Amino acid sequence: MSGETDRRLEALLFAQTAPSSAEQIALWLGIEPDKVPEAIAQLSARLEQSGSALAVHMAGGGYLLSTSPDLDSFLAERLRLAAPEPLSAAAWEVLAVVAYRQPITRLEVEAVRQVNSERALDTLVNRELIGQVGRKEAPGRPILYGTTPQFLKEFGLNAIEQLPEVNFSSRT
Amino acid sequence: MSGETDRRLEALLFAQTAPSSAEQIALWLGIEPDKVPEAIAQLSARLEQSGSALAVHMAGGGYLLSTSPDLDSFLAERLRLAAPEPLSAAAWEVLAVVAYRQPITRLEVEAVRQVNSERALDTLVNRELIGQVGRKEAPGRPILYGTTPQFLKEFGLNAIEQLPEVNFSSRT
Amino acid sequence: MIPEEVLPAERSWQGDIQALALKVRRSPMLARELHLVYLVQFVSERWREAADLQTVSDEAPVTAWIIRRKSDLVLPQREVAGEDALEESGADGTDALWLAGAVQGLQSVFEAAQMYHGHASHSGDREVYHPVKGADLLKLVGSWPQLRPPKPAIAPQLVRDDEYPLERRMERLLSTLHQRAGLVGFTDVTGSPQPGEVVGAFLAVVHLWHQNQIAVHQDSAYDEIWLDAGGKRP
Repeated sequence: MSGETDRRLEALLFAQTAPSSAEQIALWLGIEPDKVPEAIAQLSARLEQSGSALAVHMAGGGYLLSTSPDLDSFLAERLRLAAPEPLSAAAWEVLAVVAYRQPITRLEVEAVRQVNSERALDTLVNRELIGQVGRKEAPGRPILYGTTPQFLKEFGLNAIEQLPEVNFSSRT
Repeated sequence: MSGETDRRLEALLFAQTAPSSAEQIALWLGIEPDKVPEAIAQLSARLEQSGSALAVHMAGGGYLLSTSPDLDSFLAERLRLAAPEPLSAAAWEVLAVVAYRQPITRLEVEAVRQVNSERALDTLVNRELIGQVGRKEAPGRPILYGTTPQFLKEFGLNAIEQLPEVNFSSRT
Repeated sequence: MIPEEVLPAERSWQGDIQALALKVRRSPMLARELHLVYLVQFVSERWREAADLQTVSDEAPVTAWIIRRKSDLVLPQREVAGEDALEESGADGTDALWLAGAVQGLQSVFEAAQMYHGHASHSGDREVYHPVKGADLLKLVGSWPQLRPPKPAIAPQLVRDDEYPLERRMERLLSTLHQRAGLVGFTDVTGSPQPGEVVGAFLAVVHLWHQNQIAVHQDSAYDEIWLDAGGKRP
């Protein structure tokens, strides 16, 4: 990989505010999509070696140029970066159930939580973290919920399979 | 000037949308304003030495991190290339309904799909595949959706009449 | 017209609620910046001034939707009221344990993701058209919703013409108000307490108010509505 490709990749990513897919990067650089991870690795290495404040971050199935995580607290303090509004404990619970058990109906969510979860589901749909993904073939054809691409982006995941495995015993 | 100040300066400039004044930068970094040019020079030197695609520019009486001028023509040409993006299953369904039943309102789409279709319609409007073609003379004057010229181009059609004939009522 | 500060970042809105809603849909964070007071004022004025109420009839619900979006973004997400416990259904402690672990896992992922700060665009993203991946006619045809359960048929109902149309209600109401000087209570002019009559009278009041023929006062919610045709007498 030439140094020029490397610079071009950095410039292209710099010009974006949302993650770019491997296909998109391949098209921009005129290379095969399967060469993209290599190009990304090379850029990441150069950034790290040169002591850059920037790093390539994978999120929502794409690549994003962002600041290094170690600068987070400094930036948050100096720039007074507005953190997203925190979710309520109820919304966190519902989100966890939907994320790990999707696709899932409201009744199934409630069976896990043992409390009425309609409002929390509503909030999460409005925050675009979950959405309707279909209807269950059951009486009344209840709505099935699942996570959205926005969820992957906000949680820095490429695929839902990257969620950490749930460890039952750690909290007992 | 420590390497840490240098990294912090880079991260701060990266996070800005407009040029930052020397006073502002001094305040962020906790240094004297007259030390700012020195910090900028050090960052610029590091960027250049490491073969970065980025450089610090003076603009509007402030400092701005942006791509090197030598990459301008490359970026202008390449950023216009857009990779194909997939549609969700829901969006495909809604597109089929709109294509065959246009002009059609959201409620009519939902009557066919039996599921809320607001977001899928929005996606298709944003992707320029469907658009508002009018208002229905009914209570609330709901929006009527239809396919766009872009839709025809995308599916290789000259006119909407060229859609393959399908008898949907027999498919239930 | 709306003061400019309503949309510091979005000057191109120009008083079109539907266009604003579309923008909020595209970038939900925009809702954070909206000044709701002006938005509500704007919609009320539109409703008051529009010649044809139908043209503005969907602006109020759309505005309500925008307000909901903003409140979801800016109000702290407190514990949801009305999360009633469901009746005992024999769940053991496993679910609660699993749930705690799942929430913890999700929160750790979220915290890690929030440590990255992306680049704010200098020039504003130019909209680039992205072609559809796998655009194909067969795929389109095959996407027709397969599952169409029979809809419960709505029994046909006989609807009769209103024997007492709105125009006549308005005339009658106006002449009643002109006969009686000063304020007249709404309940005095409704006639029969039948719901249809009350609704009809209320619609007549709304239209007369809309046409600036009468003034309407109400001290607080659910209080008597006072009607006044003073100063407008022929």
